[in-house]
Amino acid sequence: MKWFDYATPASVGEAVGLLKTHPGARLLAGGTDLIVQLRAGRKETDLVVDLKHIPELNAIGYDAAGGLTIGASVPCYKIYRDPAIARAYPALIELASLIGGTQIQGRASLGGNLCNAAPSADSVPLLIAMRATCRMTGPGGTREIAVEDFCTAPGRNVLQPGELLVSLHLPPPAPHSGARYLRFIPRNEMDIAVAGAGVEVVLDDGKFRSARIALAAVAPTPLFVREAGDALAGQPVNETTIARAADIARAGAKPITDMRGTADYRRHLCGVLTRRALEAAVQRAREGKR
Amino acid sequence: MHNTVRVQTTINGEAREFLCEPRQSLLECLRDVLGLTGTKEGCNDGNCGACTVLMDDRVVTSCLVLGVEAQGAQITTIEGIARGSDLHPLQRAFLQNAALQCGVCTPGFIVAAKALLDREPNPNEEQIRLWLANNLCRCTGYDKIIRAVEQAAEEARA
Amino acid sequence: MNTEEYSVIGTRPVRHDGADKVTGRALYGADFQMAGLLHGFILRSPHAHARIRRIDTRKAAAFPGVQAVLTADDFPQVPERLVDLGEGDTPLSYARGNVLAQGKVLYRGHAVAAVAASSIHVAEEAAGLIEVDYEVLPCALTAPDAMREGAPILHEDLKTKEFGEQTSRVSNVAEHFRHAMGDIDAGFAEAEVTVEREFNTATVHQGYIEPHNATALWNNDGRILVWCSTQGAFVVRDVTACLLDVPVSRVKVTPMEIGGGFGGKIPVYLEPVAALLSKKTGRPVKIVMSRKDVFEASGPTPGSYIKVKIGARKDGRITAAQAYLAYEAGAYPGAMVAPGAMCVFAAYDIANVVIDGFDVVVNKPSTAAYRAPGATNAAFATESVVDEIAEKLGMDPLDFRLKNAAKQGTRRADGPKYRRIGCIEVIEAMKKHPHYSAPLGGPNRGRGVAIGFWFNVGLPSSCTISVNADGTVNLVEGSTDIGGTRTSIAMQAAEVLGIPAEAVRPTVVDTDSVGFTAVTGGSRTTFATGWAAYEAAHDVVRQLRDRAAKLWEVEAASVTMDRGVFRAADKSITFQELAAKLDQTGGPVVGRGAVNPRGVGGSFSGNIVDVEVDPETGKVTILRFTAVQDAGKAIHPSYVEGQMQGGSVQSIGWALNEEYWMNGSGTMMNSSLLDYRMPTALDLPMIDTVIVEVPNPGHPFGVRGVGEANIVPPPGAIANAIYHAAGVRMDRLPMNPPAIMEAIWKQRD
Amino acid sequence: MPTVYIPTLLQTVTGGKSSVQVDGATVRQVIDNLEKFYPGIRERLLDQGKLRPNISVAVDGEVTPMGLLEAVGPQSEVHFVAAIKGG
Repeated sequence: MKWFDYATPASVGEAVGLLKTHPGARLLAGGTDLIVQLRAGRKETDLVVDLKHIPELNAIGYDAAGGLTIGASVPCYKIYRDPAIARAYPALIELASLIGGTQIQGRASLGGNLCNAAPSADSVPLLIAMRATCRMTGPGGTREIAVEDFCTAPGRNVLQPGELLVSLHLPPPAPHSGARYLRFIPRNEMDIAVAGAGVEVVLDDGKFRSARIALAAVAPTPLFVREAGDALAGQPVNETTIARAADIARAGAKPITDMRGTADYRRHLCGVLTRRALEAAVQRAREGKR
Repeated sequence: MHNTVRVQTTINGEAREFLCEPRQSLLECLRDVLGLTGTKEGCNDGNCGACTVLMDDRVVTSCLVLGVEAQGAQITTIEGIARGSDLHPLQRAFLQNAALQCGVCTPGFIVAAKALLDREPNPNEEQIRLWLANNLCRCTGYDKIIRAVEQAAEEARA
Repeated sequence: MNTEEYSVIGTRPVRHDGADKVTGRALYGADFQMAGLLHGFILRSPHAHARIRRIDTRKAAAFPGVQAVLTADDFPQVPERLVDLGEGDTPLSYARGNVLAQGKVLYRGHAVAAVAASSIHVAEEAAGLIEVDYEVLPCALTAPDAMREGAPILHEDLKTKEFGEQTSRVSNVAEHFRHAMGDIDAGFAEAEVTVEREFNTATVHQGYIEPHNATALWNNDGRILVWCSTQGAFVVRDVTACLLDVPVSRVKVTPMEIGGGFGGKIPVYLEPVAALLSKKTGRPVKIVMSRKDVFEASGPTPGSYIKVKIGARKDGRITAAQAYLAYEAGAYPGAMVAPGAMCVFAAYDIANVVIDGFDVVVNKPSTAAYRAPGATNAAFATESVVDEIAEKLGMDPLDFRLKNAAKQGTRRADGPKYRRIGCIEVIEAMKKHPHYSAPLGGPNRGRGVAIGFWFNVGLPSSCTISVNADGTVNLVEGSTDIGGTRTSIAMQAAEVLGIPAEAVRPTVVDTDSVGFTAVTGGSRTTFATGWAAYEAAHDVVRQLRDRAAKLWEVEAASVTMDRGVFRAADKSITFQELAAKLDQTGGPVVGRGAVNPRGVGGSFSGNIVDVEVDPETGKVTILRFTAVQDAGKAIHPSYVEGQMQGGSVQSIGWALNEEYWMNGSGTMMNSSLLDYRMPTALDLPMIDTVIVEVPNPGHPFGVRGVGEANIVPPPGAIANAIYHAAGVRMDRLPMNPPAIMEAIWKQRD
Repeated sequence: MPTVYIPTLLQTVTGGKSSVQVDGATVRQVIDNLEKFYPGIRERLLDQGKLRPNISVAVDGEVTPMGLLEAVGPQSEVHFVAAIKGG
């Protein structure tokens, strides 16, 4: 690995200042992507800025009215050990438990997973489905955008020079709602998604009030298939409507063939996973477990 | 001019101080700077678990931690698992169950399993397999490792 | 010795090196530290096939912290000859060329140059400054590709050999093997059911967790000292001496603890380079491969193309069998197709057989042994076809195998007749196992069976035993301990001496300190080094009988020993008591044993496996797995079980997910433990084991060796289980989810 | 007289015969006598007086570490097989 220096800013402002003086700086949260990329020479830097000493980036805040705020550097294990999140957002607990294995979860963060902007990022489809937003601060101040607008290409995102992701925000769970992320991997852990589907449904008296569906690993970015969810709005909850949404999701996928699977196979998986995730989310909504 | 960094940390309950380059991983610092070679390198990208250590309240692969991040942290390595001259119940169970062959993955498995038993004294087979899925063993097929962890848990509860 | 009356053999003592290995104290190769140590880094080819026009190392040499840079030109240019690489003789130029490329690179990852520097980071950065001018050539990546007319030729001087005859064909086919027996046409004419299928299997890696490593010091007295992780310290000594053109006595190799090998840590990659870097710098140099290097530049096991045709009568008797095997050797000849061709029908008694094997060089890393090398690929093909025939005949697959099973006196296609073997006993144990008749318990589930064979080997081993005054002994041996062999060797000495296993202290030593000992491989260590320990222990007993005779003033011939007690007439003395009287009876007692044994006994194994196939994703879940193997005699049953479980799980990985996923230009795209997908603990059930014991009459304790045969049957067993679960016959490895889904789609069309 | 089994690819030298009976008390003597009947066969088996690399000799079904020096009995079967090592 080539030489770099190391800084531990104590505030967002200090971090933004370092990014200004070191345009080539890289931000370190859990390091499970960054350290690997630096070691393999896929990224270079003169300065690693460790974000784990900035309180805002390392806090979890939840209240029933306002929803959930997760600092960008909060490691997965802190999410799945949090009883408030477990009650309100069980799908998020599952998500934090399936990124990497135990040791990776001791370091990896949802914010890092999002900023790394891999098409296969496991956390992003569910965050999109759950209407999460990103809070970013840079030289020009603070702004918020929807997670579905964050990634722009493999490894690329909307962050401007000098700007950093501070936190993710999830709205409070709607009544009669349920969410679920399912991915397909050949092993049972420690694997990159061949395809993934994150969904959230809100039910209303045997019908879908609304649904949101997003896919992993089948496009240059995590893919929000708005039309697949929209097709369910106002429709009865049954096999036919769910199958139709799954068809639309499959049609929206734009996968490639690589070592993890062929394009045909991935497209097929989008249909299977979307259907299964919708069924699981419906179940969850009906049981009131979200 | 590049400067090395002074890191103050606690390793296996003992205050330690060392100098390192920011690009050196905690794994490198443990092995090459501090001489704690019980922690092994198998892949250097977080996918085999041979370099597992405990860092504060979590279990991590030390190849994916920078040495400089250990500042102020409490680190436990395989060298800190035995209780003085007595083996930890996990270490005894690994020996009694022949849960190691080449032994190079063993330190990582024992450290990770200790973290599990500290949190969940009564894990079932599925929980043990899930928790240890970040640790690869190529010799044993895992069977005897799982049995060893089960036996150690039983002993600890007794 | 009465086999029913062992007191140590068959027990399960804690291994002697156990405490060191659970506390982190055991020192593996990469743990070696020394004052003044430099770190080496090897620059590797980014191309699968290219001519090296020029290498400019000047910038690297000038980089701050760099102590030395070297290329293949720095190796002494010695005349061509054969060198034993531990897996057979190879031309020296191939051995040297694989250590550092000469003139051409033959695979991506091929070593091109090396740097020694003050730190690994400096060495790596400097290596990046070495300028190599390549003329990139087209590459051949599979055996069928490389055998095509007009395929890119890897070695312009390579001509196909046919049993000692050098043909005039310049080709990528290094050697053609053929075994024929009986009348193949008549055999197929007699058959009432014939099945012929083609199979392709991917290159896979042994996947040991510890990367290759070596530290070398070219000492000021001219001796070369090496510390490394290897399956064979004497192989490292001999190859290093040969490549550096010094006598073997100038090289001393200390084998450190080794983190897995499975055949992959027999070849020598780093030691001669570290030694030359040390010569240039006057300091010790350590080189450790990265995981990517291990995948790209150590020796995986061959991918293959196999065609198998088997015919049988309606009564279930196989009448003829034919096989065509083309194995990918990688960059240099030696694809292990010879054993593949010898094993392909080895489990069966067949009168009419033709087997053709082809050793084909391709632009992939030079392959190495991997647990029963060559046999697993072949058994996948045979066991799939056998299962299909049994189904067509409406016979139970185990009954069909039993009816055709090889036994004592069966002549194999390569010629010799079997001595006492346990094929039938293994199949019978499978039939009897409750797993075989248990309900499957759900839809999309299937059960498969398969059997497999491996020869095992003998080869030389040496050992000494010295007696301590407290009644314990020190056992010195040269077999590096990869899976508990210190203990299985010590137990055989303990049995002879009539003392507990714990009273034997085994130590693995360097090449200066013990007689020649061949590799830990070929399932030979418990068999052959155990035999050397047996001889050394008997030597001790002989000497102690003399001492007792002296003590009692009787003839030595009148002294007997049984279970550690020496007796003559009414006198008796225990081993421990006598050990305390050595000084007064003539001084220390040291026994020696050195063997190059015959009497090798092959091992059969079999699996019963239940799988569930997700019909929507093609994913296979292993629900239950039973491994049966003939151990001859299990010295330490826990470690026998461990070999069976470990071999089974490696093979499950081979069957389901593992592969070198190469792009068209010969780059392995999944060269990490994330994307290579070896099984994790969560991917498996417990692995049930049944140890069958058909003693090997060739070994004093009946040992056959258990390290390898267990890897042979799983892919066939799993393929058969998948067929019974999902209705598709898989004809390639890995049988990963996309491949199974494709097969399901194809079948629906 | 011992029986020597001729490997398939060597049968071009023996005119297609797959086994031959020749005298000899050791493998070396057997090969020397074989050469008298089938000139050229020794060169296919030996290189500079040694068994060719990766060829082993089996007497009565058992690969022998003694190679050319192995004793051969009057009823023995002699085979030339590929040398096997292993992982």
